[in-house]
Amino acid sequence: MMTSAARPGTASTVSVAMTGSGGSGVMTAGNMLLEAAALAGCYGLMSRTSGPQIRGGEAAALIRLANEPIEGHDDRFDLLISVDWLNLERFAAEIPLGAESIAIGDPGQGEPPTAMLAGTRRLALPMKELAKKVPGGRANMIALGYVASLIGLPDDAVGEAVRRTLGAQDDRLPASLAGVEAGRRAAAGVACPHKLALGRGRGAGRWLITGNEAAGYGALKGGVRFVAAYPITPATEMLEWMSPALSGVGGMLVQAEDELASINMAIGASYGGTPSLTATSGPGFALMTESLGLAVAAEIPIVVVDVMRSGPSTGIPTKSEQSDLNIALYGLHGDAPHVVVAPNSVADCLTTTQWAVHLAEAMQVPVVVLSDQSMGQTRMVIDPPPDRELDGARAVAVAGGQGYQRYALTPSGVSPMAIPGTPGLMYTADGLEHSERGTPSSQARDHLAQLDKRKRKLDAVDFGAHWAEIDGEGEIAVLTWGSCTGPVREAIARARADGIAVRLVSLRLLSPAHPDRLAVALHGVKRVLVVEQTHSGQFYRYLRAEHALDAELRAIHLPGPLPMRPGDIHRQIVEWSRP
Amino acid sequence: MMTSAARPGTASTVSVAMTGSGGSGVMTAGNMLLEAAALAGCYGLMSRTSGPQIRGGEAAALIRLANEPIEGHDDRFDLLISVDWLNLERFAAEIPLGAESIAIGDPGQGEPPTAMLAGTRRLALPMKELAKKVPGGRANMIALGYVASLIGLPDDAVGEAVRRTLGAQDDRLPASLAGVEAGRRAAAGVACPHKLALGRGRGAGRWLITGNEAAGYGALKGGVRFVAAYPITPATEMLEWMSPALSGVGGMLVQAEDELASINMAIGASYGGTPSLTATSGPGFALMTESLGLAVAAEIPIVVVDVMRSGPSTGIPTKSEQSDLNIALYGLHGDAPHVVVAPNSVADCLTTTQWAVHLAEAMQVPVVVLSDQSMGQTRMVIDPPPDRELDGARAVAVAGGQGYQRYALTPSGVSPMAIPGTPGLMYTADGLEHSERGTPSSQARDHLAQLDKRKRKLDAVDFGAHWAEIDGEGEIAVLTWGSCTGPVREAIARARADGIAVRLVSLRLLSPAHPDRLAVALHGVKRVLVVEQTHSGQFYRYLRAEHALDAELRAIHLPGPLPMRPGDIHRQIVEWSRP
Amino acid sequence: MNAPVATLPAAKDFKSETKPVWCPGCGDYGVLTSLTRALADLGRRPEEVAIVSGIGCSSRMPAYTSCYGFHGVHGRALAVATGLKVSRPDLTVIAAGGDGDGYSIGGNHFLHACRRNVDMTYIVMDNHVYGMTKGQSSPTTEPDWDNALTPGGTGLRPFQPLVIALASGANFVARAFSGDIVGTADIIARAVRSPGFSFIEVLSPCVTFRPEQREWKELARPSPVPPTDDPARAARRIMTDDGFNIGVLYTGRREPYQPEIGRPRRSLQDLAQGFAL
Amino acid sequence: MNAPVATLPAAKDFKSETKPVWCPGCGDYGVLTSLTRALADLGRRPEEVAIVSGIGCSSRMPAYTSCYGFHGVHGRALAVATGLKVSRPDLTVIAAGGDGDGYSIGGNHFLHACRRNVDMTYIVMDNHVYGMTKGQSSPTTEPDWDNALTPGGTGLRPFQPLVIALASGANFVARAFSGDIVGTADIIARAVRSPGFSFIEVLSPCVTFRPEQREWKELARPSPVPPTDDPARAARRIMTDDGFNIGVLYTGRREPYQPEIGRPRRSLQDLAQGFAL
Ligand SMILES: Cc1ncc(C[n+]2csc(CCOP(=O)(O)OP(=O)(O)O)c2C)c(N)n1
Ligand SMILES: Cc1ncc(C[n+]2csc(CCOP(=O)(O)OP(=O)(O)O)c2C)c(N)n1
Ligand code: SF4
Ligand code: SF4
Ligand SMILES: [Mg+2]
Ligand SMILES: [Mg+2]
Repeated sequence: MMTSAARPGTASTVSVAMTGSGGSGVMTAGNMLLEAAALAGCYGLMSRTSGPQIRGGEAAALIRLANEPIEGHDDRFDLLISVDWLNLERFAAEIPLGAESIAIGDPGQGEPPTAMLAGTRRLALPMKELAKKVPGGRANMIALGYVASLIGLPDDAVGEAVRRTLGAQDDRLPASLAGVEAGRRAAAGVACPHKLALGRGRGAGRWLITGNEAAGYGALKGGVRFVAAYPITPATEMLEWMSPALSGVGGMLVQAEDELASINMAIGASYGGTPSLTATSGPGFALMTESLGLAVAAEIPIVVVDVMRSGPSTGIPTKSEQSDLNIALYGLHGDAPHVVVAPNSVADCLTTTQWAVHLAEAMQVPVVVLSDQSMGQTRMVIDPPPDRELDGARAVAVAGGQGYQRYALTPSGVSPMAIPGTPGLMYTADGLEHSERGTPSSQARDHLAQLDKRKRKLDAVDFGAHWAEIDGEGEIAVLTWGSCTGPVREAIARARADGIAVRLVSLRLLSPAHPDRLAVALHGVKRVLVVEQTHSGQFYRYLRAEHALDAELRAIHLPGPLPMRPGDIHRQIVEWSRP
Repeated sequence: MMTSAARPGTASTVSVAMTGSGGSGVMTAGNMLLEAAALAGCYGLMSRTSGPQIRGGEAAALIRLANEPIEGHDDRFDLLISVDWLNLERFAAEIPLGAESIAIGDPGQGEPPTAMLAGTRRLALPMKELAKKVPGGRANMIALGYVASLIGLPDDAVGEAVRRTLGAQDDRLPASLAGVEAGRRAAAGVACPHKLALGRGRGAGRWLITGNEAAGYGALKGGVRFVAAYPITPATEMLEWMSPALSGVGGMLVQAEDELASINMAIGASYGGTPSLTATSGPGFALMTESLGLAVAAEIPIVVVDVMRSGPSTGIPTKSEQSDLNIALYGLHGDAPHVVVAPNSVADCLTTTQWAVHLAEAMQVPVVVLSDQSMGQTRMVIDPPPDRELDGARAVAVAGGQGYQRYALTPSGVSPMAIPGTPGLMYTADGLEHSERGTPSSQARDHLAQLDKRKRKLDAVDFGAHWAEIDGEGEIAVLTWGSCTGPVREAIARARADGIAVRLVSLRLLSPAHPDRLAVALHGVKRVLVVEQTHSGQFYRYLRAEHALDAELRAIHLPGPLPMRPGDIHRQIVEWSRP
Repeated sequence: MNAPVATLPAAKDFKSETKPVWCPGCGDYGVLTSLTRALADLGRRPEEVAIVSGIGCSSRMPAYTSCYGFHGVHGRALAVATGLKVSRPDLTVIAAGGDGDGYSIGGNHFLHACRRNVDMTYIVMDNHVYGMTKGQSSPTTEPDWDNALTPGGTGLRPFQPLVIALASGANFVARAFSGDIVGTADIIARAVRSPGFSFIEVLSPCVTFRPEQREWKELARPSPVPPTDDPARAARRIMTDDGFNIGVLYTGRREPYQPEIGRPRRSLQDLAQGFAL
Repeated sequence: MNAPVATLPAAKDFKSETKPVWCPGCGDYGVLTSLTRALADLGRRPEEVAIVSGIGCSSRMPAYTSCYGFHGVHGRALAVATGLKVSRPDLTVIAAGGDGDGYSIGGNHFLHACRRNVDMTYIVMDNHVYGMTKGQSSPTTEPDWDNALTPGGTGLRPFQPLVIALASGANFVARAFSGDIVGTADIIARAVRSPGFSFIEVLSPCVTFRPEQREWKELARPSPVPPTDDPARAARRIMTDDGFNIGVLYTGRREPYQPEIGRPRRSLQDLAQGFAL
């Protein structure tokens, strides 16, 4: 989607962390900063983090801005501004700082965490005091104005962002604008090397969107009109976005009593002819695997979005990881061929989820979409993905004719599906092994024929160019998937800037594996660096199991909760590129 | 366990199928035939098969007898005796016949299935008529007497088997014995090439046991005193055997409302200090994976026996397959290291389940035992496995001392576990990521430390010699697991009889993988034949993912419901041994 | 009544050619016959009806009818049926299964289906046993019923399906007996006609594992009182009768749950506006 | 009463040093205090008590006590507690959690725990919302409560926990209010003392997502009548009150389920005899 020239890593970019205790309003301020930059023609993203408290604990808005598209966080934060220092050290690992970093604190708000701030340049900004001077003023707006000014955001963009966020009629608007202005004045004359080169255009036509919203929208574009789900972090917002949207487009969302119900409701609706979806995260996904197997055996199209979080078990619900790869690929009992795809950016959550619906409907198979917390909950400025014609096209059996066989052994493996209500085609969908007609059978020949058929469906279809993102040349390749693709792209851009030729291969289609295609994609490659966010190297093992990789392999596999950093990958590429 | 000299395949062996409609008593007759052979010093086994009817449909007892230990069915049946021909053709694939086979039918009981019997030698035996001449006589006893006589079983052994089965006081005893006698007389003078060479000894000291019973007994030997379970074919008999046995030894079995409850009850009991187990099959196992992850994260020892059946989904509940390998290895969300082991014979169900309890307790980890329908439900004559000292030894924290840390980072990864009731060691077991103390934590360092610890437990332990069965030398090896080991052993014995050197490697320890050990076991091997009972080659992929195999690989992977036949494996070995 | 009566399918047209796997004498045969009669009486066509089930002997029902059928996994019939019905309100949706499927593994969906009150009918063939897995205690089994898994019985109080259905909000509650073909057909027809979630507990003997249930035919008799629309009264009656009063016991007036499926009001482009800067 | 009183732990000894993650003002603080008081009043020692929970704000309870705790997965607390109690009848086992954990995903275990009647206590902190996941409808939420996931409300009839508990066989049924520390402590103590399965529905406001529940303190008042041992009467009372009568509402006399853990009667060798030829 991005041209090589526009790769991040070479672009001007600034990373800002705004922190404070709950209620200090750093999230609001952060959102305004992001939106202001977007209005000024920049790209950017914001993720949120907070302490264990359900409400009211320490919180941080982690923002990165750039004048070219970016897809993940940088190695370090340039600016840290803390409305107060409450428990800031809990974020030490999430907010890496360096000698270039500037840490801004309110001298009246307690002791700063010295270890974390060691080596940074320190600025004092009496935010509380300055706020007091503005009627109704709040420290977060002072911080916003100060930071915006330091990094060089235009006044009008910041004002516009504040107005948009609060609404023109909001009582707090004058005080907020005045607070921003006061912050800006306080920044006057403060030297700051971290200036944001402004973007081209003014952001019009771009979107501010999370991966969860993008996935929800992609699902609707794919034709989903029924969703059943049970809330779970970090998938809930996808459902919350979809619920009103679905009723707007003539569909519906049903809140189920649990995940066992939600997937079976989706299966029921799909059996009835309506493209259906459910979304969940690891623990809920685990509860769905029995019924995913039913969808495989009974050949019911359905999409399950797993917005992954750190595992195992309840793990760290608010943090990202790619460690549901194993269960998504191999977590069904019996031989149960199904499809697993993964978006590799916030924007791609849209296209890949739409594609997933298409694949499910076309092959009458369950499709798992592996998104994750870091894509799902990051709000990002993106160029809207191009419209794609990927509407689900289910092979539907038409009335008339005799002896309808629901599970007929066709060359493609796909058999036309009768939709209830159609005269003359009545059949029973079955998770027991069955004959072509659908009658339960324990005969070896029926079992083999249906196992072959269900596999054939996946072998016979052309998954098209969307199966992977392949970019660049060179004897070194980085092979990755999902949200790791963002930092990998950035690392590759840096390596290229160093003069190292590196190829990117990011797999969107994880199952069925396409070893031949991957072999072509890696043609001429001597060294493959595998990058994934798991502890045990799940992707690496999957690659070995399913593909013939004769290049030299190295793997970076790190668990959550910290994001993959482009610098770590870059370092490995550079090291490996030495002859 | 067996010495090379005693390998089957060279032994005198006879296979008999006894078939008839429900109520015809072929299962009873089959059991008597097996027991008679056992009493005569032979080894043998019997499996059962029946049509879709819950009761009263066609049924077949599939028996194999030999004067050396055997562990699976032969390529063909030597004798087929049908009390009536009802739907016999449904068993055509399960009862392969050849030119040497003799098919015995009752001329008065309808039309025989000609296609299935083509090429066999046919004998007519008016079982119904002969039975009528015996007061209270039944056709199945005529069949028993006839077959026993044809294959040369001693009269007294048959009589003893009948008496044991019915009990000396049973009213039906005289008629049964008379029926057997009438059958025997009818066989007088009938030539039969399929004679059973009698075994050494009279069977005293041997056991007649199913894999389900053996696994249940092994669990008790391992120390299991709590079982919670929900019925499912083909695991139910294991539970039914254990229920009274447990209350005999001071434990208990609780029937749960579903599998979600059963595994959590077992986890609760184990948390309380009692070694615990649940048993299920594919669909139930799928429902347990979320809570298996809890046992991983909270470090609760527990054993789950999955008696596999043909999948996916409800599949073929009464038929065997090894296709739950994937879900057992990789079916948990997040990075969730756990142990997977598999018995490789009916007798080994005992030892390996006992071992599983030991491993679970020693490492405070869930252990999955992959048995299957063919081991679980086959009744077999075995030499009792030697007693092993494998009692579960849980590292238990002792009272006294300060600042108990449940999840302390020990070198072995195993941390002493406090048992409720112990003063001063109170802690909360948690499936959320946690600190050493057990307090929930979303810190990267705690996550990494605990992920490392949970992996270290499995890396650090010595799994001992039971990890695999390795036998023989040669440049060809057959690498297999579970119930496929029986037919593989037999195929190898035949190949050796042909003069081909073949090595057997049957893995009992599937996870964690031990690539180094396998490399040693395969040292010098040039060609590896992988044998498994799945459609997709799950074991083959697992081997590639987890091990560095540089030998040439071929795979036989066939789904259920038919058993793996030694002949198919033998043929492949022979073909491959040609230079 | 203007439709040409001659074209309406008869009861036999609702039976498929698939031979049931049930044991000779199993109560479920009677339920199948009653169901096909009811559908004929209701004037439905097989293609307008979907029968959804889980796993168990009784859950084999769908394939024995000529309707659309769904034979899913153990315990989840009501969830499948709910998804189907709310997305396809034009269909007549009937869930069917056993006491193990519905009250043990499926108990949560039973609770929430009653509460949700989707317009469908749930028929449970209760034989107080797990038939398919060869005879273990189900939630409705007597506490002292001896069997291999729980020798001497579970010792547990039997689950009271009708009381729970009432307490959790089912809008139509009835008890039927499989041996009473005509009566059961009538109850099924009324259940299907009744808006919202209709629950029918059918006493359906398992002659193989509970042969003593053959006696049920002596015990079952029509309820002496007409249905009530007062749940408390219905509950009292059910709790005090001996479990063999047959008939419709409760009919409520709750509105069924049916999310509106309107014509699309918003275009996808329109939704995308929400993301635009 | 001969034990040296001085050595018995006080309420504060049942609190751990872990700081709750709960929002300031959350009702669950009150429940924690009542629970620790009750345990002190009961004369238990922390090591004799195990608190078992699922997932949710309320399910964080175990670690805030100094007892043995088990924080399991969402919805399965009662199953864990059951396994623990039947295998360790010497322990005092208390399951605790929220309305989502207990009545939605955990509904089936709730039904069967009531029926099974194991001697333990189940405390549900009902706030009519999924707090932990930031405000969606739970089974007890009012049908018209607007929220992001079900805009305008679910339209579903609220689940009636006390009625279901009664109907499925709980032996002790009570309603408490988190703001009433002493009263709730008393109810918990009585529940623990009562043999069999004791169920306490605690109204415990979620001040963050349901701030209007702060008003509950005006509405909650002691039940005007003493507990009954007649389930039908208890059910009628519960169905007709306004949901704010606080107190023990029902105490039954069912025998708890506790499989005997006798001294081993059979040796393993003895069992193996069954396999011998
Ligand atoms: C998840 C799962 N657990 C267990 C089973 C095994 N199973 C099949 S049917 C059944 C019980 C059936 O009982 P019921 O619903 O009363 O039906 P019946 O056979 O008595 O008509 C069980 C436990 C299964 N198929 N799936
Ligand atoms: C299997 C699974 N599904 C969903 C979730 C997400 N989840 C966590 S807590 C919760 C609801 C909690 O509600 P409640 O039990 O009422 O507790 P409260 O937070 O209100 O005290 C949900 C849905 C989960 N952790 N696991
Ligand atoms: S086992 Fe029982 S329920 Fe199943 S078919 Fe036979 S009689 Fe009917
Ligand atoms: S969100 Fe609600 S239930 Fe959770 S801690 Fe806050 S107030 Fe309590
Ligand atoms: Mg039943
Ligand atoms: Mg709640």
